[in-house]
Formats: sequence, C-alpha cells, structure tokens
Amino acid sequence: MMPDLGKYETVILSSYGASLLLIALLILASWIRARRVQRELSRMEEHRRHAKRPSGPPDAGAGAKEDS
Amino acid sequence: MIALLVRDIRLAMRAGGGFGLGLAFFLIAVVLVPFGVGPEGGLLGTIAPGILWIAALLACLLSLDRIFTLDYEDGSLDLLATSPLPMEGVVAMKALAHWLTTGLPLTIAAPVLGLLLNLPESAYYWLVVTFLLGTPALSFIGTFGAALTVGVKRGGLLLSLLVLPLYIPSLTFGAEALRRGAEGMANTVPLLMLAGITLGTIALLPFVAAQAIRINLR
Amino acid sequence: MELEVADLACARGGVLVLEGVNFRLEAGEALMLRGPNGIGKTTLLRTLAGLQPPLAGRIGMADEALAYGAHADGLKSTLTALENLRFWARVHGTGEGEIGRALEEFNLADLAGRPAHSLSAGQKRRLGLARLLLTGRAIWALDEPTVSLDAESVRLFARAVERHLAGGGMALMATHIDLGLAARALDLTPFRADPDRAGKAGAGGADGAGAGRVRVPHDPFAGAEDLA
Amino acid sequence: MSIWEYANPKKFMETTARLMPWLVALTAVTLIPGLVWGYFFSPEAENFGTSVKIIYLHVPSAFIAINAWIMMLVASLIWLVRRHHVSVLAAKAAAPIGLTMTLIALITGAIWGQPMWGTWWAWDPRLTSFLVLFIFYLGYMALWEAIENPDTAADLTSILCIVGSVFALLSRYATLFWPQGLHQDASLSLDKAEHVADVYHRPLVLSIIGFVLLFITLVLYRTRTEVRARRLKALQARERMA
Repeated sequence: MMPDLGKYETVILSSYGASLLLIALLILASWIRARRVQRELSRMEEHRRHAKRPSGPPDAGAGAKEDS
Repeated sequence: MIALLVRDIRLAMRAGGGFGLGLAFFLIAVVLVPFGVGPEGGLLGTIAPGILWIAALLACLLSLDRIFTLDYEDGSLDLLATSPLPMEGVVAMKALAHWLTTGLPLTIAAPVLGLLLNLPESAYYWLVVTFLLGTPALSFIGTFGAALTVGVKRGGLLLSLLVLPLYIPSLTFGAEALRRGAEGMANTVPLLMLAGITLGTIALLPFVAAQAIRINLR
Repeated sequence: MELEVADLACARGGVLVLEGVNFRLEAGEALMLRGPNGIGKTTLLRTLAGLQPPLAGRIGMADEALAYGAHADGLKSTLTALENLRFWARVHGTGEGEIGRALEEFNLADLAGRPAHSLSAGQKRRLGLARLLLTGRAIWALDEPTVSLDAESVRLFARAVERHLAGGGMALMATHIDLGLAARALDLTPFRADPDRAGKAGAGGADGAGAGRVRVPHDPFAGAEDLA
Repeated sequence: MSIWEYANPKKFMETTARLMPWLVALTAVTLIPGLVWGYFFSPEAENFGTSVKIIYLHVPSAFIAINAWIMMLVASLIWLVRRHHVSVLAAKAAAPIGLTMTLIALITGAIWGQPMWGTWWAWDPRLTSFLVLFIFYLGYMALWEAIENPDTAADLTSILCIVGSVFALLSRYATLFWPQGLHQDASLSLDKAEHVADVYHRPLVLSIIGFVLLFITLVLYRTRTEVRARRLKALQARERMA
C-alpha cells in the first residue's frame, strides 16, 4: 500500500517527519503547560478556600454570588 | 525641550557618556571585515555598501539602552513625566540626541572607512547621502524599542531582538540605494523609500514610544 | 487654588490598594499621609502626580499644579549641582535668578560647581528638594522627603515648606517624622481596600468608613470563586 | 488606560469547555484524512514528481503562519481599545503556534527547495518574509516573558505587534527590490486562474481546513491555560498584598 515515492523519497519523508514532529512538540508543550498551571491554580484555590472558611467572618452577602 | 536635548548631548560628551561608543564600534566592525573576508580589493569593494550599513546599524543598536534606562533608574524619567514637557517631545528629543551623538558621527566617519573597504569612487557621495537619510530612522526606531524595554532589567538583549527586525526595511533600502549609486545605476526609488521610512518613523514613533513610556511608568 | 480628592481608588501591580479616599486641601495647608508601610502612600502620590491613572474617583486640581518628589532625586551624577538645577529651571521655564535663591535656601551655594556624584546622600537630597522651588508649582507631593537628611537639613526643609505654605502653596507628604509644621494628618488605614470585598458597593465593613463606597470594577481574574 | 473593564473570563471558560471536544474531533476528521489523502493518493506531477506531496504541509502551514499574526494584530487592537483581557491572552496563546507554523513552512520549503532549485535556501522575497516573521514572533514572545505585570505586558506586546506588522509589510515590500525570485506564485489564490490542477486541489483545501481547525483548537486550548495562569498571578499578587 505504501506509495512509490520515487527519487524524492527522503525529501518527502523528512519534511512530513519534521512537520508532524513539530506539531506534536507544540501540542505536547501546550498540554504540559496546561497541566502545570491547572495543578498550581487548584492548589492556590484550595489554599484560598481553606484560608477563608475557618477565619472568614460571616460575610453579609456570603450566600449571594459574589461578583457575577 | 531644547534644554533636554542640550542636557542629553552634554551627558553623552561627559566621561563615560557613550559618545565615542558607537563610533569606536563602527570602526572596529568595519576594520574586522577584511580579516574575515580576505583583503582582496575587488570582493571588498562589492560588499562594502552592505558592510558599512550593517556596521552602522549595529553601532546604533549598541547605544540604545542608555537612552531611557539611566533616567529610569535615577528617577528623572518620573520627574520628566510630571514636568510641563509632553512625553512625546521628551522621546523625540532623546531620539534626536541619540542621532546627533551616534548617527551623525557615523555619517562623517563612513567615507574614511569606505577607503578601507576599497569602496568605488562614485559611491562616496551616495554613502553620505544614504547615511544622512537613513540613520535618523535607526535612532527613532531604536528609541521606540528602548521605550518598550525600559522597565526590563538587563533589557539590552531583548532590545536588540525587538529592534533588529524593525531595522530591516531601512537596511535593505539604504544598502540597495548605495549599491546602485556605486554602480552608477538610477537609485531614486530606493532612496525615496529610505527617506519615506525615516520621515514616517520621525512623525509617528514618538507618539507610540511616549505611550509605551507612560505604560512602563505605571 | 485647592486640591480636592473624591472617592479615589488606586491599585499597585494590578491589585486594588486604596479605595474611597476623600480629602480637601486649601491654599497654605499641609497634609501628612500616615499609615503602615505598604498601605499605598506612594501609590496615592503617584496617582495624584498623574503617573498612573486612578481606578475610580476624581482628582480636582488645576492642571500642571503639582510638583512630585519621589524617593529618587532625579539627579544626573556627571552634571554639576548647578547644571542639574539649571536644566530643571529651563524645563519649567523658571528664571536664572531663582536658581541662586534655591541653592541658598538649602545652603548648597558652595557646592554649585561640584559634580552630583561627589555629593553626599544628604546633599543630593537637598539638591533634589531645591528642584521643587524651581518648578513654580503650588502643590508639593513628596514621598519620604526627609530620608537621609540630618537634623539641621530637616529644619532647613521645614522652613522651606513653611515659606512655600505662607506663599499660598500646599504640601502633601508621606513621612513619619514630625516637621513641627501646623499640618493635618490623614491616616490612610480606613481607606485600605479589602480585595475580596472589592467590587461590592456599600460593603458596610466594620469600620463604617467603607459604607457607601463607590463600586470599583474589580480585577476580573481575582474573583471569589474558581474558574471552570 | 488600564481600567479593569469587567471582561468575562468565566463565560469564555464555560463556552470553550463545551466547545473543546467538538473542535478536537472536527480537527481530527479534517486534518488526518486531508494529509492521508494527499500523501497516499495524489498522483505524480510532471515537473515536481512525487515531491509535490509536500504541498499539503507547506501551503497550509504558511497560510496559518501569516493568519496567526493577523489574528494577533486584531486581538491586540481589541485589547488596546476595549481592554478585553481574553483577547490579549488569545494573542499571547497564538504566538507559539504561529512560530511553529512559520518554522514548518520554512523547513518544508527548504527541504522541498533542495531538489527543485538545487539549494536549501534562497534569499527569495517570499522566503525571507517568513524568516522575518519568525523573528517577529520570537520578539513578541520574548517581550511577554520579560515583563512581570500582566497588564503592562499586555499593553506593550500589543503595541509591538501593531508596529511590528507595519515593519513586516515594509520588509516584505523592501525584499521585492531584489532581482531574482525562485518561489512559485500563489499556488492557491482565489482570484487568479487555477494554478494547481484539480486533483491536488481538493486534498489541499481539506488539509488547509484541517490546519485552520488545528490552529483554532490549539489557540483556545492555550488561551484557557493563559486565563488560568493570569488568575494564578492575580491571586498570588493578592496573596503578597494581604
């Protein structure tokens, strides 16, 4: 099934290889950064929620949505 | 605003002011070329226009981050921002001071260095013309770059990364006009484009740079 | 000539620092900004000087009426004291005569020819303050003006401020030491912005001063609940 | 100028959260078949031989490289005029994608150029403008990293993007002054006569659509991360203040 690429075999394979590799690297980098930021953010949110609940005074509008 | 111009030129002249900095670099850069490319006159002559322009461009680049960082660090930029002078005027005067202390000396020194590179006879006139028309743009674009990176610690490298691509049009037209002038061909079109870019930068960039400074002072 | 600030809110580094700041300053009056470090004294002064836009509220004063004095003196070390002052005089369009008087006022006359880098911290500070006299502006907004000044220089500075006030000028200073001036003090603590409560009108915090505060558009990224 | 206009990161996060799975599926459905179709089934071209298959990477990536910068320009203008946080974060998110696409266009162009023109690189107006664009992307991303305050960084990078675009166009025009030019004319232009025979045309359009969807998906994905990172920064700044 592999197409006969003729004398340009290396040319085609290398350009497809390089391009797909670059796209893969881009997706991988985006995914790693997303995961790292998400982990840090949830840790910070946890920290904030924890810090607010025990010491937080019964805020007048606690029930209402704060800022929507 | 003239007071600012006079002050900046006096500062550049004083010890460690950086007046000779651009000129010395320009000299060294051009002198190095024959050691790299070989002393053969014919080759040097053909690449001389490009070499002179590139060396001038890098010489301008060298003294850019002094334009605002010194004033930012010692607080005078804050005081200038709250003074009656419009920030656009401050930026324009700073760019003009940079040109007078760097661009102009380069234009004067260039013919001498042209001799070193075996520049053809007909080119000297065009060398001075293209430098006079082109180097102000290098100063104004550079001042814009300096305004962008004023808040950045050790922003020198970033400044060159931002400013060099902005220099490409001036470099292309300047070197092209000089090359055609050297070969006696008509070079009015690249010359006009070079002058057009310079006038454009002088007219527009101070406003953008002033806004960048205001943003950085927040 | 007067300075009127209504419901001013300002931020530092993207975080709301002060909100609902209200005060008035008449000609001949001085105001000392008090409050713990980091409360926002510098931020308030820079907002009044126009170096950063207020987030809310109004600053009522004639334009170009405020001379700002920051921590850094804004002196060029390779220029002499005289050249520094002459530059600022020409920037503000003040006559040459004034320079001599400014130097006298802070007894820097004998240092006029010395380059700024050779001056001591106190002398540099006095030179920076001498610049204020050359701005010809009515309102002095000064951030810790007496830092690195010895007792004698502090008295010199206090006398200069008195003369400025007597001439109908005004002074606004963030300082901890008492200058012996007839000055009102403004404690910024009640205006401290509580970031979590920001954006709620009339939060009615315990201090009462917060009641009826104008609603400040808070940082959309710092809202209370998490993002999806 | 940096008033905190109430932008709506939450609405953006909610809508994109729903959109993402669909976008990923749509991208897969268009990109993979497009490339497979072009790679396996497009016949040999008379003058290019089988190397014509590289067109399915070179043209779409070049298309995205240019349009990513245009998108960043528009997003920067929206930020400067409307202070809309999400749009400037989308511009910041798009930069690395534009950079990668420019790199792919350059690499595939160079590899493809080798057998065709006998040289890896030719200082041809079209190729050099891609090199210049590459440097602009680098400068834009470097400026973002260099400035701590997110709002200042957003303002300055937007200004750089606008000024950069003007100079990119000037550079593009300047290089036209060079005598020789090796690059073909536009292989896919809407107005001019068909340059590419139909048999290559359909897979090419499909792979372009695939690349566009890939770009949109990646931009939204990265913008979501930027929004979260921006919130993290805001909370950290508040932590320091309290």
